[in-house]
Amino acid sequence: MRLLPMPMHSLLLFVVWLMLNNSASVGHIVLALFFAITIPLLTSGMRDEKQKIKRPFLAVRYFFMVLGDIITANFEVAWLVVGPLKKLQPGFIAIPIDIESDLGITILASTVSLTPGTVSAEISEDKQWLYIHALHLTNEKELVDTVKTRYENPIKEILGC
Amino acid sequence: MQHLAILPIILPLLTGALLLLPPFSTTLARQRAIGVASFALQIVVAAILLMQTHNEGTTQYILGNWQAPFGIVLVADSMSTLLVLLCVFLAFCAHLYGCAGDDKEGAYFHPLFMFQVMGINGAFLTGDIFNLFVFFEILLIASYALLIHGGGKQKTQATVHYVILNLVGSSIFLFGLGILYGTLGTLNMADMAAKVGSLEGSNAILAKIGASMLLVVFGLKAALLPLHFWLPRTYASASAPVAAIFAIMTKVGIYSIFRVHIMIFGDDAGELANIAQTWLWPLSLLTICIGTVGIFAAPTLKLLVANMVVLSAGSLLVCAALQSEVATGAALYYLLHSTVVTAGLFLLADIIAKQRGKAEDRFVRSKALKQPIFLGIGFAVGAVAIIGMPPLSGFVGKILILQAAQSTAEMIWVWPIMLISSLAALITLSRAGTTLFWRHSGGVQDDAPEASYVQLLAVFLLMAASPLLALFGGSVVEIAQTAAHTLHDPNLSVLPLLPSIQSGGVQ
Amino acid sequence: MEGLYAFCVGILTACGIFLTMRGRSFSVVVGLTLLSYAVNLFLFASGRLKLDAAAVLGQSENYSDPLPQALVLTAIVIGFAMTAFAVILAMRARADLGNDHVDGRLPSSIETRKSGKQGGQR
Amino acid sequence: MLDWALFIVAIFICIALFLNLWRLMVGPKLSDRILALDTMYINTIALLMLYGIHMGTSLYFEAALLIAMLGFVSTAALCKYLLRGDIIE
Amino acid sequence: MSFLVETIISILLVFGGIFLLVGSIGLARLPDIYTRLHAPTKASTLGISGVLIASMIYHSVHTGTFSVNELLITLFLLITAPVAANMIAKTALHQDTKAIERTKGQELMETIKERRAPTLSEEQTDTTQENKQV
Amino acid sequence: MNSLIWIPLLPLIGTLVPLFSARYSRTACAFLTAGLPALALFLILSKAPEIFDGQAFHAAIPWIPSMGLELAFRLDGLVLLFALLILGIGLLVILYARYYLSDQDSIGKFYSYLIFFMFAMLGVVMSDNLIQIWVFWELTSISSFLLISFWGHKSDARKGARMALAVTGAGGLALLAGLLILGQVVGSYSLQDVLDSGDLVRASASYPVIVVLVLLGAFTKSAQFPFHFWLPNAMAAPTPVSAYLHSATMVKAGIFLMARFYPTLAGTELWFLIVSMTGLATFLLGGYLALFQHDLKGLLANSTISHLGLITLLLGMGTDLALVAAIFHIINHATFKASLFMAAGIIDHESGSRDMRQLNGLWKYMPYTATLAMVASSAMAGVPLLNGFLSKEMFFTETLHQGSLGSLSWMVPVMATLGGVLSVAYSTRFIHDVFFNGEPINLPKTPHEPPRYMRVPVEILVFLCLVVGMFPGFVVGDLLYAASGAALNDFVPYYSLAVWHGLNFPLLMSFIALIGGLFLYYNRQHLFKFQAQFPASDPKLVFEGIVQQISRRAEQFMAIVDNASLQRYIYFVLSLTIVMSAIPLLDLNTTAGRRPEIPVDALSITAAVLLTISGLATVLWHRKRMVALITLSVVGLVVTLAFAKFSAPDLALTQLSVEVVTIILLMLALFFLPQKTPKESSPRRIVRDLGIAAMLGGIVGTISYALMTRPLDTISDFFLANSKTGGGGTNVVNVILVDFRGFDTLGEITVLGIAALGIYKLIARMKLFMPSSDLNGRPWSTDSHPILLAVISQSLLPLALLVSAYIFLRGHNLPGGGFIAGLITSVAIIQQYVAHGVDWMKSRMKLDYQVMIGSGITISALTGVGSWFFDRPFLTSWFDYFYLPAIGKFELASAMIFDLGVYLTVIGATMLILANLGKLTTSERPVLEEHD
Ligand code: NA
Ligand code: NA
Repeated sequence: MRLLPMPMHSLLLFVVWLMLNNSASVGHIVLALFFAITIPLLTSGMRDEKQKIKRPFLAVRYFFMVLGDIITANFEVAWLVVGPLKKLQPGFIAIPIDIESDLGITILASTVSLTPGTVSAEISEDKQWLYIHALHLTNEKELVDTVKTRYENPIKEILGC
Repeated sequence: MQHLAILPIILPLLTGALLLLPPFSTTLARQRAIGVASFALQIVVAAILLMQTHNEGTTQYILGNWQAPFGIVLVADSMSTLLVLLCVFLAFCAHLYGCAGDDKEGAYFHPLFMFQVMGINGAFLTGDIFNLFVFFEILLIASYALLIHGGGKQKTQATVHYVILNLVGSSIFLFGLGILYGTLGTLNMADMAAKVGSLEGSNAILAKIGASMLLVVFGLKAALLPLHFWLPRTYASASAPVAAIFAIMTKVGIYSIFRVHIMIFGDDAGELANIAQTWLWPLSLLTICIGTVGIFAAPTLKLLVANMVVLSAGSLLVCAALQSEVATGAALYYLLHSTVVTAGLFLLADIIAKQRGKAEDRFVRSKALKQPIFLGIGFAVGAVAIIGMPPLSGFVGKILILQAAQSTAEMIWVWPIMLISSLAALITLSRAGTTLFWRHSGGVQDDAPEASYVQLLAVFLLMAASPLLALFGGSVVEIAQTAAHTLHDPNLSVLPLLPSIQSGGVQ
Repeated sequence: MEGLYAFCVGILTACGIFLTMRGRSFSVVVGLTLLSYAVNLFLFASGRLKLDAAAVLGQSENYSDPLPQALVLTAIVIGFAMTAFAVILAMRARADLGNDHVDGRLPSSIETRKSGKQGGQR
Repeated sequence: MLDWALFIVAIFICIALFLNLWRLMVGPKLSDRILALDTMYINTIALLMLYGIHMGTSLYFEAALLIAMLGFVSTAALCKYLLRGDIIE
Repeated sequence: MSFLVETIISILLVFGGIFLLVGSIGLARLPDIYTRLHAPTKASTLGISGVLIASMIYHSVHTGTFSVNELLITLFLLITAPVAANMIAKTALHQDTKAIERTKGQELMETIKERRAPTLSEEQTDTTQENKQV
Repeated sequence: MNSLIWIPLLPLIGTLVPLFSARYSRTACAFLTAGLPALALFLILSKAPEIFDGQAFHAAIPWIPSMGLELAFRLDGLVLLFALLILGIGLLVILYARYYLSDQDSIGKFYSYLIFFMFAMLGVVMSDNLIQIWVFWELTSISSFLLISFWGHKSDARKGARMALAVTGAGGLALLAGLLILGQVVGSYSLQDVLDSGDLVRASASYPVIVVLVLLGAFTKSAQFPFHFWLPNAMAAPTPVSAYLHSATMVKAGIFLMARFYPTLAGTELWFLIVSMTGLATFLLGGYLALFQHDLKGLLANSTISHLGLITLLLGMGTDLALVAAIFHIINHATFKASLFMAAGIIDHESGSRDMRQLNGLWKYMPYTATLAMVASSAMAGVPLLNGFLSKEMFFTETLHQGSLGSLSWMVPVMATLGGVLSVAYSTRFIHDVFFNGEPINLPKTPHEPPRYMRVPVEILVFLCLVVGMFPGFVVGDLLYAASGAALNDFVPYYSLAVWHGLNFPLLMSFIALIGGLFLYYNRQHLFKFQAQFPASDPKLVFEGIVQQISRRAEQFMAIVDNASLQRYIYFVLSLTIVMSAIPLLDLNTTAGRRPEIPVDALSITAAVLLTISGLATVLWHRKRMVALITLSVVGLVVTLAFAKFSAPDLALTQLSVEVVTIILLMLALFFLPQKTPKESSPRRIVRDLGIAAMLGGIVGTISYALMTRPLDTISDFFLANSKTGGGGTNVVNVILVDFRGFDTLGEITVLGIAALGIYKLIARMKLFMPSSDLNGRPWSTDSHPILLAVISQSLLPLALLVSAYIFLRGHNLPGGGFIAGLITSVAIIQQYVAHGVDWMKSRMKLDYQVMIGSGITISALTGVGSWFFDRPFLTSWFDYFYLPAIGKFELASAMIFDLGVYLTVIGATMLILANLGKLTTSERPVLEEHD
């Protein structure tokens, strides 16, 4: 067994420990290291696929992009919610997806849920389709394109597939 | 030796925990051996503890080295140590019986038995009222688990009632505890006793409600009418070793009434003196009556014995209602006697039921028993003892209780009810015995199991206790009365346990 | 505030008690859970209510009574153990007895039982 | 100013909680109620943080963190129950 | 505490509060479960983030040490909210909960429920919604 | 040891002899059995001379002093008389039984019971202590029960024995009460003290109660009217038993008791009325009933009742001479009645029947036995020159000398004579109807003389009848004098034991009795016809019927009060709680106390509304189970908030984690329970329950308010002051949990562990109904593990573990601790189960939860034990601060290890429950049929 079966996790745990304790003292760094090593060792057996993040920097950029989208999305949603409901045009739509890994699909679905007026409702059994519900569906084609280009492509790059 | 007082709790706890761990958990033989050895050791410990307490007086075990009233203390006085000895002896016999094969009927029999004993011993020994609650819960949860041991519809059904009723009881217990803490500001029972006398006005009223709620809870455990209805079916459906150890469970409730309503809310409780008596008087007598009706109504031996448990609980509660030192002494003796005898009878009922084919322990004609002589003698001893006929322990207990009712008013109520219930027991048990042993169609049930020597030994030990209790009645009664004296005298039961009061005189 | 708090405790107690007295095991377990909430709040309040007074040394100027809190903690845990047992017992009873009535028989069958000769503790 | 902000936000959250309760009571479907409960968890977290600021203490952080974690678990379990009946299958 | 910090905290708080309120208004007001899902998933998540960041700043300033642990809650909620929404949507679909009538692509709902691929996807994207009553 | 003790002790030891000697020949067994009683008899006889001189022996061993019970024995004249009867006739019965019992009967058991009875009876008469008398009294009841039911396979024997036991047992209980009151009045349970305090007792207010209770004991035992009915039914016993118990000894115990307490209790109007009237009634009734019996033993049994009545009548008269007469008749009755029973037994044994309608003309077949029986019957009839005549003469004399009934006193001698007539009549019947009166009818066997030694006991007794009848002064003079003296506890008045007192009134009465009796016998057909008009009833069956009736009534009553319904049980519990707490609460004048209240704010109102509405909604919708679960969650959430608000962060954390696990458990249960709750409570029941709930809620709320608004001093300042310095932690609640009250926590995790074991047991045997569709009949979704949930859950697990480690480590100083950490870990693992399923987890998680529980508890407990090695009490904590370069100061505490135990137990318990529950359903899931 390798010392760090899940290096990304270990890093995450290390950071999270320091955040939890609001401290970067030597003592807590030691503890953080301890947990960053032991917990992945304990839980590595509980993972199915060892999906690797190929391009971490792209991931960070993606993160901040989504964050920005979330904020704009919310203003849109807020407007729709508070405004007259008669004008609302909700709808279901199927989006074909190319990502194959579960992690990729999950990230995509989550992003879709957090961003403008869409919620991921379901993923088809063959993992080829993402079904989403849009709060205000005006242009289906545009929505499909946005999802595919703005979100799916970067994710594919990040995960390297 | 200084840690003796906690051993009756820690020994079963550690044994129980170890029995869950390999290598002890892997084979039944190991579990049995460790269980028997542990209980034997506990008997030795309890006996030494009793002797030590009897010679040197009440001792306190200060857990975590935090003095009362702040930390939890165990109080080893004559009463608690006597009951601990009773409990471990009973457990030894019941467990021994279980080792003959009942332990195979389901998982975790041995550790659960240990935890059960730990809970009971803890309830007897603790000097802290919240800790009493904790031990109540330990003994209850263990009893729930043991009650379903062996499986079957009847057990499941009885367990549902038993569990839910006790959960309601636990809630009431906590309400009562909250009130008492909210008025007295302490949890140590001796400290409560010292403080309760100074309560007055609205605080006294609130504390009274708290004490009343505790009375309901203890009454529920002790099988006080109208809280007792769960008992007969529950006990009758339990597997034999479990029913035997359950014989002491009602006594925990009764003991708690003595500890709380006689020691804390006793004669010296000021406005709150003797508050339980108003309720205990009528209810305890009615408990005897309903027990008497119950033994007439019982169609099986197990139910009959279970109703005898109710009846004896009523007799014990009468002693609590009498609220005198003599009565408490009588109660203690009667408690020892009735516990071992009913436990023995539960075991016997099981053996009898197994040998009578489909008739089981119902009072109908059946095949003859396979071991009529041993079982017959055992039954006769148990019946004579529980009826209260001489020369076995029952008569001593009965006379002690009768003598404890001293005023005419007390005698007018207690004597006829006690005596008539004895007569009822005589009639029903003689019918039961003659039917079970003699009313048979000849021939034995061939495939019926013969009781093993281990089972017979367990029954023998329990049954032999009764004549011994009578024979050495002088010493036993003396210990019981010492215990009662200690409990009723605050200078012995309360003040020595509170160092602050002793030295400073906060009183 | 105390009045409001007491009112809530009372309401929870009443709700819990009412459900505990129902005939089906699930309702009873829910009732017991509600009742245990009420009990815990009650026991907690026996140390009196205080704001901004967590019993953590150095975190505030005055401290609430820590003892009832410790008691309630123990009570919560024990209550959890008991509820868990009761829940699984309810399942077991359903499996063994074929229904989820706490008496193991449906109320309709009580009528038949009453008219039958065999009563009492069978 | 902070006190005013705290007061206003507290009122907002109270209203929000009432709205959640309304949805929870009205339903009409179980999924509506689960969603209402889930939202309630989030509002509760906000309430705790608000209270922490008001009292000047960070003692409520763990409670908020746990509500976030456990609220999710409970929502997931409730949905799983409706989907599959057996949540641990 | 400086006025500036207090102002920032207050703005963040009010910002968060408004979004929390909006989320709950949406929950109460929107016409069906599918539309309702949007409000809490997004608005409440953002709202809570605002409050948490306010808290973070407040405690950092208040105690003088950098307090970042509130970020963890934010992070956690960001990760879990979509999953919760997904689960609730699945549930609603599974239980055949009706969407409001003017919802586009209602014919897809059965497909979604059974997690099939949308066999009529080509037609659907092209044709208008009038001739699609299943 | 005083040789007195040996007299009862020898038979007690002797009880075991037959059990061990039964394996040898029957004769050897009989002789070995007789050995110890014979030795006891010898011991007694050796003391006879001193007793005849008026001496009395006492011996005592303490037993239960505080109860007033000691093993105290006395030997005076009265005791001597009874002891001789018991041991003497006992030895004869042993010899007789050797021949009587058949080979199928276990002679060892029989002898053992018999000697045990002998011991008990000796104990009764020798007791020098009131309670001890009762102890042995009851032993005679027990041993006689065993003897009567010796042939327990016969229904008659069982029923007869039970009835005898019930009647004498009831009397015994009355006797106990009487003796205890007597002892309390006298202030001592010593018999001698009681005998010396006659005036005190008679003057006390309790006297009537004592007399009635003691006499109830005596009358039941001695088969006095109206308790006489058990004796004829005890004839189901083997005849040696009847000869011994039912003629000579046990039935005399009641007589003995009256004689024994004569100095204390007799001599009042009350005594006279009760005792003599009962005696008279019994005397006549027994004689009358004896006449109609066809069973030989039945005749003798009723005659015994009659003679016991005679003795009772004498004891009731209250004159000293009557007492002497009574004692004399005791001796005489014992000898002739025992011999008659033995003769009846011989007849039964050798002819196979006891029915006098079959038995005729036996004189021809067994002349020698017939002669013996005829002599004994003549003694019973009171024929001169036989012992019966003498005591009956004394009886008649005494009836003439009493005047307590005032102008009706003449009736007593008349009645007495009538009784004499009856006894002559039935004695004549015994002689004529058995030995003459034609030929035997359909006897199972051809009668013949019994074995030689079977006759010997009869011969001895009949010989005694003769010699006493002819030379009374010489044979029994001393004994009678000594016994009378002891019974009177005073000087014995003058009496004469001459055979011939000249022509006097008593002689005339005897003459009338003889003639009248013969006349009555020869005209018995008229009487038989008269008696036949009454419906015959068997007391045994009547008694049995009554007991069964009581049983049935008891069953009906129990069915009414106890309908096996939990709802009623809970109703009782709650009602009692309400009654007991509402009554004091009414006295509470002001609910609000002096403590200032916290002002209400908007958030609290919101929380309260949330809680109230959700709580009520849970109740309202409890039949929609899933909805109730969601509203219940809201309640839990608000409770969490309340704990947080009122400064209890630890509680908030615990409540929250527990609540989630509880909800998950409830959901698991929901799957297997029926999905809907039917509406089945009647409106009346609902109103009742609402009432109970409202009242209890009101009471609890009121009390809570009253408590919160009153100031309180608690012991908690100590904890706040010592938490840091003594417990090494700043989170006082946690320090209380792991240190000040760590013992509670140890108990608490034990509860959790046990619960898990119990639940495992519940699950282990569970067979579950698995619904194939949900509430609305909709089949379950096919997506068992949604991708999003699965992926996210996997990533969350390490984070959750880290959080639990965080919560665990900070617990001692800040909110947190092992328990909460354990629950978080458990929830994280549960989340994995929810997301991935049991099968997936099984291969990945290889934790033995049982071992976790065991080791958790062990670790916590051993942490406590560890302090022993430092000579400190259990659970004494240890902590210290350490310094490491770069890291700085840190604390290590034993409480951490304790908490680790808690942590492990919590995980072990929670997971043992959930993981096993999950396994239940993995195998197969039913699929809903298409057409559904
Ligand atoms: Na004849
Ligand atoms: Na310490």
